[in-house]
Order: sequence, then C-alpha cells, then structure tokens
Amino acid sequence: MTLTLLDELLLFSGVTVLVALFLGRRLPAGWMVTILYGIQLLSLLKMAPLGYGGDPIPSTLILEVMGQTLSWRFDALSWYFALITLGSALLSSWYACGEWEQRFRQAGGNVWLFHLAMALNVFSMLILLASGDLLSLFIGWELVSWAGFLLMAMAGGVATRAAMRYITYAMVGAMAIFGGIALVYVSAGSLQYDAILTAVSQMGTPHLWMLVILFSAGFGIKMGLMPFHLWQAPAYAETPGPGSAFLGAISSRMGLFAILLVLVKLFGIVNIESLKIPFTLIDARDLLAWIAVFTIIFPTFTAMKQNDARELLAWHGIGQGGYMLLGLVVADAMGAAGGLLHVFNHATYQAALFMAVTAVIHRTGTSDLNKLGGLVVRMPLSFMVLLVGIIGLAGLPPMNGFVSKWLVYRSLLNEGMPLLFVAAVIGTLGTILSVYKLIHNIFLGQLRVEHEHIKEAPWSMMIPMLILAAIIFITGLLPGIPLAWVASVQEAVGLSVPNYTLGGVESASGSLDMIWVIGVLFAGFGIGALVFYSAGKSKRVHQLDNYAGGHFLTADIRYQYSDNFYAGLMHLIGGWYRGSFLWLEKSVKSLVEFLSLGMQGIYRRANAEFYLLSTALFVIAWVVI
Amino acid sequence: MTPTIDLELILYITALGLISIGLAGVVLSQHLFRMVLALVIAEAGANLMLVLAGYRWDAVAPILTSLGEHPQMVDPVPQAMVLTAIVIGVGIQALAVSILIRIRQRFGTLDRHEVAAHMDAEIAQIAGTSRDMSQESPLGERPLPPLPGTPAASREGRS
Amino acid sequence: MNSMVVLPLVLPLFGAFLLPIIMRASVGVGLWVGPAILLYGCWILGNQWISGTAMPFSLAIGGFAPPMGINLYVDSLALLFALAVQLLGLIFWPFKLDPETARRQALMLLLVAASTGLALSGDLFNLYVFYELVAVATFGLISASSTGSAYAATIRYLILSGIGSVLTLLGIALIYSQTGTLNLAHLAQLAPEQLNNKLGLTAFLSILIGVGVKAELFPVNTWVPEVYATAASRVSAFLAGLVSKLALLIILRLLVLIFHQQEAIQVMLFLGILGVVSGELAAWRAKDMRRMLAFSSIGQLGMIFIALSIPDQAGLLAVLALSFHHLLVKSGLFMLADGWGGAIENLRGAAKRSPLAAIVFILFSLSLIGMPPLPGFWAKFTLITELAAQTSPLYLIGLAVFLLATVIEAAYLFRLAALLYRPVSEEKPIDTIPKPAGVSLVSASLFGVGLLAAALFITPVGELLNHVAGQAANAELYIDTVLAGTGGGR
Amino acid sequence: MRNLTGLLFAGGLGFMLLSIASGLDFGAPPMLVGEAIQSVAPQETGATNIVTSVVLGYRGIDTLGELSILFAAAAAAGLVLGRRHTTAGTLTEGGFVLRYGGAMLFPLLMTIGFYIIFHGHLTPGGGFQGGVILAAAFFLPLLARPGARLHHGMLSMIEGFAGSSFILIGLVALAEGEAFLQPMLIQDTLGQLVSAGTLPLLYLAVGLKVGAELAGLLSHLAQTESEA
Repeated sequence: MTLTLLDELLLFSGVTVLVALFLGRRLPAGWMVTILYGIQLLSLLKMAPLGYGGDPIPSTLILEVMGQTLSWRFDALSWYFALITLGSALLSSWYACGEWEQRFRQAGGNVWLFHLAMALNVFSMLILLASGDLLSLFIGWELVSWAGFLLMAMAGGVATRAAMRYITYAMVGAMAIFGGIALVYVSAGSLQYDAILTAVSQMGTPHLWMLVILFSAGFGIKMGLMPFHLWQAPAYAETPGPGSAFLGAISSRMGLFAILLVLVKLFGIVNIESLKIPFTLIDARDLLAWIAVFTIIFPTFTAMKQNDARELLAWHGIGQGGYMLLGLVVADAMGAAGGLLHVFNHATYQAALFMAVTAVIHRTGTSDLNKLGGLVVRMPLSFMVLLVGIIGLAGLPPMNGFVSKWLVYRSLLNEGMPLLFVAAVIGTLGTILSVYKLIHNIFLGQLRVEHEHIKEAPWSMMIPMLILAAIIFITGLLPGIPLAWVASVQEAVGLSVPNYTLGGVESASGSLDMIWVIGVLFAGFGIGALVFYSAGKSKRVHQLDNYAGGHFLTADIRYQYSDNFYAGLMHLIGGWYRGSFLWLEKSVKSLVEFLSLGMQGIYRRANAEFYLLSTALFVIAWVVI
Repeated sequence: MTPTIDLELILYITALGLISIGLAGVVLSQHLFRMVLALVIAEAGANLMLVLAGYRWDAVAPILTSLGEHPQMVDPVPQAMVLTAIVIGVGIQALAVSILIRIRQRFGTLDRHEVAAHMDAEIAQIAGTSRDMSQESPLGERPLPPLPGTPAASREGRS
Repeated sequence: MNSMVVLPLVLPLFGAFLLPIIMRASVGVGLWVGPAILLYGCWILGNQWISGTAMPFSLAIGGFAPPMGINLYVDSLALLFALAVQLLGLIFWPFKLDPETARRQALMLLLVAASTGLALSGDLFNLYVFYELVAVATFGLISASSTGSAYAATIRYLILSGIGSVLTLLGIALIYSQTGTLNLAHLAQLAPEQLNNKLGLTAFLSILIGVGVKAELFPVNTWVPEVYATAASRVSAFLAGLVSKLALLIILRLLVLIFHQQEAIQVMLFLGILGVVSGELAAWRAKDMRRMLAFSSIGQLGMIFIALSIPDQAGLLAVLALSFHHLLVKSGLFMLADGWGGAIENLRGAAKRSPLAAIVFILFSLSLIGMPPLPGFWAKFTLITELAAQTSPLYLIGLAVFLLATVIEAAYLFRLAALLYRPVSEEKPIDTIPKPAGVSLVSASLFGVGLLAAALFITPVGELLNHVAGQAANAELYIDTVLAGTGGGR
Repeated sequence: MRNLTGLLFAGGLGFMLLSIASGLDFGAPPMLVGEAIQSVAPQETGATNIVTSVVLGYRGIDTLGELSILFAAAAAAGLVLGRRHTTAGTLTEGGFVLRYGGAMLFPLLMTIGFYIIFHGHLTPGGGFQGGVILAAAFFLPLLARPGARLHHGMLSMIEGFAGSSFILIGLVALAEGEAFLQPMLIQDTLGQLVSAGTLPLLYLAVGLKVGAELAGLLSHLAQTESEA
C-alpha cells in the first residue's frame, strides 16, 4: 500500500498535532510547529495539479464503520480551501513565535495549549476538507467546531463566555446538519455523494425544501449568516491574537465550503432555484441571496459602531462572508468566481489586519480605538500593512479585494439583480467608512504621550505581515493566479467558468484587467507625487510643535479627538441600531430558562403518585375508548 | 351451580375497587403512613385480582385427597403466585414502616409536604446550593461582552 | 455447560444469605466473599459468551419444561446484560468498612442477583419477583447513606414504586386471566389471538407504567432527582446505568414478543419525547451535579424510549447502542460526582485540582453529546436514521426534539466543563476545591477507557450489537428455543 | 380541587379496568399451564398439595426470589434502624395474664408452626404460613415483656443458614447433573408425611427463614420505636 499525497498531508498534519501535544511544552515549540505547517504546505503544493484541473486524489484510508463507508479525498475545491487554511496557519503560527509567544506566556497564557489548539484546528479542517462522503463531512464538521471552541475558549474569562455562545450556536447548526443527514440517508440509502446526487433528482419539493433549510441553516451558522451571526464577532475577537487571525481568515469559511459542497455541488443551484416560495416571486436561491446581502449590510454597519479594533474586524469578517455567498448563489461564471476568489482575498487581508492590530496591541497593550492614535510615526510598517489590508477589505484598487468584489457586482448587474447590487454597494460604503475609522483611530491623528516611545513591531511578527501584504498586492495585480485555482474549483462543483486572464477577466459585458488599472492608478500616484514634491519643501515637525487657538500645545492637551467617531452619521442612522437579533437571542434563551424552570417545577413540586394515576388513566382511557 | 353474573361482578368490583381506593388513598392522603396503608390496600386488590384469575366454577382446592380420579380443581398457579406476592408485599411494608420511623425521628413529622420541604432543604444544604428557585441567572453566566449598538460599547469611556 | 448459567443468579443470593454470618465469624474472609462470587459470575458468563455457539438456549429451572416451569432464556442480549450486571457489581462494590458493611454488601449481592435474574428470566411473574427484589435491595442501598433526606427520598420512591408494582401485578393478572400462562414464549405464541385486543393493551400499559417507574419513564420518574441526589454515587450509578436498562429490557421483551399494537408503541414514543424534553430542560437549570446527572439521565432514558418505539432490529440496535453508551457514560459521570457531587459553583477551577477528572468529564460529555468518533455519535446516528425512516409524523417530532435536546445537553455540560477550567479565585485555597476520591476516579477512568476502546473498535462493537439486536428482535427464535428446546440444562 | 381530581381519576381508572375485566371469562379460566401441572404434578414432585409443588417445584425460583426479598427487606430495615437498640425501659411491663399467657402460648405456637411447615406438601399450609406462626411465637413474649430482647445473632444465623440451605438443596441437584432446584429423592408413596423428596426440606428452610426474618423485622421495629 503506497501512501497517496493526501495521506502524506494528513499524516504530517497529525504529526503536527502530536508534536504540539507532547513536545509543545518545550521552548521552541512554536518554531517546530511552524516548520511543520511549512512542510504541510509543501506537501499540499505537491498536489498543485489539483488547482489546475487535476484528478481528485483519494486517501488510502477507507473505514467501514457501522455499515457506513467513510472515505476521504482531495479535489480542486478541497485543495483551494486547504491552501488558504495552511497558508494562514503557517503565517499565524510564524507570527506567534518569538516575542508574541513570550509576552503571551508572561501574561499567564498557555502557549502549549495555543499551539495545540491551532494544530488541532488545522488538522480537523483538513479532515473536513478531505471528506469524501456526507458522514465524514459531518465528522470533520464536528471536529472543526470543537477544535475552534478550544481555541476560542482558551483565553478564559470573557473569551470562554463567547466560546460558550459559539458552541451553543454551533451545536444548533450541527444538529440541523445531523437531521439533514438523517433525511438524506433515508432517501438516498447511503451517504456517498454519488448516491445523493441521484437521490436529489427524485426528491419531492417539500423534502428538498426541508433539506435546503436544514443544511443552509446548519452551515450558515458557522458562516455567521444573518439570524445566526451574533456569536462570531465576540468569539473571534477574544481569541488570542494570531489565533484570531487564523480563525478570521479561514474558520468560518468552512461553512462556505460545506455549502458549496452540499448545496451547490450535490443539490445543484438549479434544484434550489426550482423551490418557489408560494405567493411571492422569489425562490430559495433568492432567499439565500437576500440573506447574504443582509449579512453584508447589518454586520458591516455594526462594525462601524465598534470601538474595539478586533471586534470591528471580526464584525467585518461576518459581512465579507456575505459577499462570498452572494457571489455563489448568483452562480453565473463571474459571480461564483468572485465569491470564491473573495475567500482567498478575504483570508489574506483579514489575517493581515488582525496581525497588524495584534502588533499594535503587542506594543501598546490596548485595542481600544479611543485610546490610540498617531502611531504611524512609531509603527510605519504596521501602518503600511494595515493600509494595504483595509484597501483590500474595502474593495478598492489596487488590492485584491477589488477584483473579487468587482466580479460579484458585475455578475449581479449581468444577471439583472439591481436591488441586490444596490444593497451590496451600501454594504461596501459601510465598509469604507468603518475601515477608515480603524486606520484613523489607530495610526493617524495625535500620538498619545504614553505611546511616545514605542517601537515598531518585532520582525518575527513583521515578516508574516509583510508577506501577507505582498500577497494582497500581487494577487490584486495579477488576479489570474488565484483565478486559475478558482476556475478549477468551479469546474469541480459543476459551475461554469469565466474567461480569465492573468490580469483579470474577459467578458462580453465588460472586462477587467488589473494590470491596466493599477498601471493607470500608479501613473496617477506618480503625477500626484510629482506635484507634491515639486510644490516646495516641507518640514517635518513634532506634533506638539504647533499651536491652536493662539496657545502652544502641551502634551496634556488633546487637539484631536478620535472617540465618538462619525457622530453626525450616527445622529442620522443611530436609531436603526436596535439590537433586534440580540433581543431574539435573549428571548430564545429566556424561553429555555422558563421552560427549564417549569420542568424543574414538575419534578420538584411533585405529587408523583398523582402523575402516575393520571398517566395510567389517560393512557388506558385512550386505548379503551 | 349456574354461574351468576352477580358474583363475577362483585368480585371484580371488589378487587378493582380496592385498587382504586388504594390509588385514591395514596394520591389524597397527606400523611406518609396513610400512604403506605393505602398502598397495602391497593396491593390487596391486585392480589385479589391475581387469585381471581384462577377461579373456576364447581372446583375444589388443588390438593389431592385420593389417588386416581379427582374432581375439578382450581388453578394452583395463581395461588402460588399470590402467596409470593403477599410475602413480597409484607417485606416492602415492613421496610416502609422502618423508614417511616426514621423519618419521624429525623424530621419530626410525617406530613408529605413537610417531609418534602425538609428533604429539599437538606439536599440543598448538603450540596451547598441555594434552595430557592429564584430567577437569578444560571451558573456560569457573565455579563455579555460589549454589545453592538449599546452605549456601553466603549469599554472605558473617554480617557 | 449451559446449566452453569444459573450460578451467577444463585450464588450471589447464597453469598448474601451467608454474608452476615461469615462477617460475624471473620471480617477478613467476609470481605472477599462478594467480590469472589461476582468474579466467578463474570467468569462463568464470560466463558458462556466466548463458547456461546449454542446460543440462544433456554434453561428450565427445576427441570420442568417451560410453559409449566420457569425458564431462563439466554440469548446474547440477556448474557450481555447479565455480564454487565456482574461487572458493574464488582466495580461499584461497597468496600467501606463499618458496622453495617455486611448488610450493605449483602444488599449489593441481592441487587446483583436480582438484576441478573431480570436479564435472564423468561417468565413474566418471575420477572416481577426479581423486579421487586431489585426494588427492595435498592431501597436499602439508597437509605444506607442514612441522612434524613435519603430516607425521605426512599419512602417517596418506595410508595411510587409500590403503586407501580400494583399496576404491574394487575397487568400480570389480566394477562394470566386471559391466557392462562405467564411464560413469555408461550404468551408470544398465544398473543396474536388472545392479547391483540383492548385487554392485552391495557395489561401492557399497566405493566409499562409499573415498570416505567424504574425505567425512568416520564412522568413516573419524579423520584429520580431526589434519589440520585441523596444516594451514594455508586448506588446512583448502578441505578441509572443498569437497573433502568433492565426495566427497559422487560418492556423490550414484551414489545418484541407479545405486544405489537400501534397504540402501545405510540404511547411509548409520546412519553419518551416528553421525557427527553423534561429531562434535558430541567437539567439546564440544575445547580448541583447529581441533580444535573439525574435529569440528564431522564433525558437519555427518554431517548432510549423513543428508540424502543421502533421495535425491529434496527430500532433495537439503536436501543442497545444508546443503552450501553449511557451505561458507560452515566456510570462514569456518577463516579465523578462522588466528590464533585455538591453545588456546581464549587467546581470552579476543579480542573486544576484534578486534571484527570476534568479530562474524563469532558470525554464523557463529548460522547454524551454525540461528538463523532466517540460511540455516542454512532448510537445517535443509528437512532436518527431510524427515526427519519419512519413515516408517522410523531417520529419526526421525536427526531426534532431529540436534536434540540442534544443542543441543550451540550450547553449545560459544557457550561460545567468551562467552569472546571475557570481560574480559581484568589482567596480560595486550592485544597478546598472538591476532588473525586481515588477509587472513584479510577473507576471513572476505567469507564472512560472503555468508552475510548469502544470508539476505537466501533465496527466490531457495532456488528456485535447488531447481531445481538437481530437475535433479540427475532420472536420466532425465542418461541422455538423455549418451547421446542430440550430445556437446555437437563 | 386536586382531591376531587384524584378521586375522579381513581374512580375512572377503576371503572375502565372494570369494563376491561368484565370481558374476561370469569370462572372458566383457560388454565393452560394449570391443567398441565395438575395432571403431572403428583408424579413429578410427589406432593399432594399441588400449590406446594408449584411453589417449590415449578415456580421454585420465585420462592427463592421471595425469600431474598424478605431477607433484603430485613437487611434494609436493619440498615435503616441500625444496631443501636435501646431497651425500652420506660414501657410498662405487661400484666400477669399477658406474660404467662404469652409464655404458655409459645410452645403451642411452635408446635402448630412446625406442624404446618411439615405438612405443607400434603395439606393447605406450608413454609410461609408456618413461618409466620413461628415468628408470632417468638414475637408474642416480646409484646408481653417490652423489655425482653430477641437474640439477633441467633436469628441471623437461622435466617442465613435456612436461606442458604434452600439454595444448597437446589445446587445439589445441579451438581448431580440435574437442573437447579430439581426435586429429588422422590421414591415414596403419595400422601405420606415423609414423601415428596426434597420438598419438605425446602419448606422447612422456607419456614425457618420466614420465621426468623419476620421475627427479626418485628423486633427491630418494636425496639427502635423508643430510640430518640
């Protein structure tokens, strides 16, 4: 029996877990684990043909358990997601090594547990991505959920609380999927993908509705789709720094992966489109699209109100997931490509942003946007990375976020969905506003006195950030590189493929060539720079070497305030922040509490004999009469 | 002898009536000893029901008096079973009474509600939990992390 | 030696009768009597299992052929349960030395013997006798913790169980009046003509409610929280883990062999659903660990009742899988509760005091929730696929309730797990945090190891259970073995 | 309100059960097993009292279980009530008639008890009935003299050995290659005092056990009453 490449990869990943488990208490554990992620990435790159339309690679491991066959294999879809997973794991782990780790340990954190949790997350994600049938998918799904719980909960305190919330949501999702799997199993007689494919074509509408609802709710919870989005931001924001970079980059995309696999590949968009909602003009696909759009808008505008940098980013992570789903359910060649490409792009800039913010926390000790400012002069490289990241997040050229969002918008217009388009643009507006708040409050404005002497982030943290920034720019310049992978993913799940080039996409309704765009942009920058430098000499002065209102400034006077940002805007739209979903969540919880109280009452204030008597009476009466 | 409907009905009414009385007694009485007594009554009913299952018109007790021909005899199996059931009942009643003695000594009462209240209190005391069923938030709760849209979102306010 | 199977049933009785005398003569010898008997029982049953080519077989007590005499019916299901009884009896053996040791150990032996009898017996009234013996022994063991609350809990349980017995006896009387026999196989033969009517149904429901008292059937399970909260953990573990399953076994046999009416099944399904709902919801707010486990046990038993309402092979497989899984997990959890038994609040930071216990607890919780590679997942998987395959909408409601209950279960179990890992508050010395006693922790870990082993060998275990379920679901096999068999041991 | 409901429910249940039970063919039971036993019992067990052959033979294990229940109840009661018996010194002594009447009844009751036990296989009666009378014999003096005590060690000896000899008799059969509790030594004529093989021995064991058990239980109850 020869090991396939997939076996090799999973083996390395398992070894990483074991190393983290047994050797993780030694000092250089972080580096060891990082190197092992590197090896895993290399092993994944050996499977690179998958990214260019290669045949799926099976694992030799096939288990027969309780009459079910469990198998694992990698195809283009798995490979694409695995690449993002391992890439972000490698960089996050790299970032964690060295100074961050020492600081974390000094603060009472458990470095061993952190690396173990990361390794477990990666391992379980790879297992999930490799799943070759619905049952192994569910097993991987649960593993990912619990591994994520471990990483989120390990910081203790508020983090544990957020993680508990997460796991409750995740269990709801898992149980929805479990129920869905049971229904599928009954109608298909097997959980193999082939059998399900044939079974789906014979399913009645109610059955299909039920399955679509169960699966999209189940997977959607992990993605933070609209009614189930509340858990995500606190959970990710409270995870230890590099962990949140990793989780923010890829964890909730597992939901998207599963949606792709089950709803798109197995059920087929066509089938979902055929599910009409009675008395309305919309069908299940439109429903999903609108959920996606609301997932873009609401969390993005919630992010705008955050005063904690990490919470702000985490809320954005939810919103960006909406773009991906939106692109996917539009499901034409360009839309799906945009959605899938956005997974990659989002992972890069989200990781970069979390890392930059963590670097700031590392140096200043706070992520409160109201207590920072002016750090650009002290941490210029981190500023650059953050700038690159927010440009990507806002979807502006020249970074990669622009490409994927452009594709999504384009396809919305092409497919004649102007309302969705407008809604998505509103979401982008919110994004731009809130990321400006982020960069302004941290890096621009007045440098605080207490931050006068801080230094740039250490190189162990800087290098991964710079690598990410470079990737963001390069894939923005040459989107054809990831688009090639995306195209093979689309092929693998049975969607049509756009006509992509190295610089973008060509289509009859409008092409995009980022090389040109960026060329023009940089030409513009060049002109601007020319004007700036030719205008005369500028002098660099200390920020307090200034005056206001006729007085010289001193260190204890603030001449620039960064809190209560967007006061005017909030005055306009503030009334819309009602916390309705929070209210919903609370009411569900209170309902459970109430019922629980009632049930305890049944048991505690028991007249047990009366119960027995009445049960006997009713049961026998039911039979006799 | 001709079987009469009356005897049958009377016997069944007696047996099932005893069970019903016992059940009602257990449900209605507030005193644990009375509940035990009601249980005894109900058991008597069930035993009677069991022994009725073997009754036969025109038959004698299942004991051979002479070899060879013997008259029709009633079913011996329910009789044996009822013997067993009675003894089981006696054992349980004796145990019940001895437990009642102890409860009386510990709690000074045999009223079911008072005993239940004492019991709840003692369980809670041993476990170290608060006994009341107040609406306070369940264990492990912490105030939620700063929420979107609430004024408290700014963690420390202005600096 | 098929006839040896009677020994694990009789020897514990023998030992129990003599134990007070032996103890009086020599405590040192007396302490070894019980474990030796149970070990011997394990050995016999294990041997029977290994060499069990001739299974199932029927063993006539006293050599009287079945419909007249009482027979033991030994199939793999009965043997499995009998073996579990002996093993758990050994694990939960009351070692504690005090003036009452002899009585407590004698009661434990009686409990083991009666439980073995429940697993093996093939006669309805004989089952009733053993059921009562289990009850009495249980009352004794519960009240052995000799607190006032234990006595109060016992008497409440006793009265409820007494009414249950009355109903059971009534059901037996009705069945006997109708058919003139009590042998299960014989009844199974007669049932299609004689018990497939209202009378049969009434008899079954009376027995169901009566036996349901011990099987923690909603709503006659109100004794559960208070008894489990007051009894010693080992006793609670034995009750929750095994005795409830044995009561279920009676119902299972009746369903498979005798009563096939839809109404009977629907009642069970309905009450099972209510049991799941009430148990899991009540556990959500429970403030001390034993009560939480008790409520969770009610919920789990409700799930098993739901599974039992599909009395074919696949349903029985789910019943068995859930039962044995619950047996392992709940026994282990109750062993942890021996020491962790108090208020949940006090457990804050307990992981620091006893890391192993915390890990074992998490393992059990994960399995209880149905985390995939662990056996709990497979048990739940078999159940939900079966439920989804049923046509009646009540089953789908059962499925939905089952899934929602799992969410609640996960929430309260992991709330506790997270609490275990909370940092300890400063002013509280670490020694004051409760910690499971050594022996209990070892037994709990033993159950944990068993769970992991089951996870590792899930395929053979699954096949085994499937085989057992197949044998148990085969009513013809039962009838043929008992009535046409030669009486096995003669 | 709940009282009314309880009453109504109990009545309703009884009524429904009655309507079910009235469907039974009273007085002409099917007696499938009963008939079969009646026809073969005298030959198989050698007892003229067929109830006895059912109790000790056909359903012998039931009887064993029942003995165990009694034993369990006694042990549990002992566990609950504890060993610390205070003699009830405060209770008044019984009068002359009571004391001496009790003493005089003692041999009488013993004789009757043993008679009933030994004739259990021939006539109505047997181990249980006789055992109860034996227990009464021991308990009567206790009532007459509240200060008196039963010898608990003796009682537990009797109950232990009686119970275990029941099982031993069964096990001997097993060791002989027969089934557990199979009746043996049946060679005598039907209806004699010494007949029915091991059955009278079993009944003796049952009688002694029941007597000891009940006496123990009762004295436990009687003596614990006054404990503070």
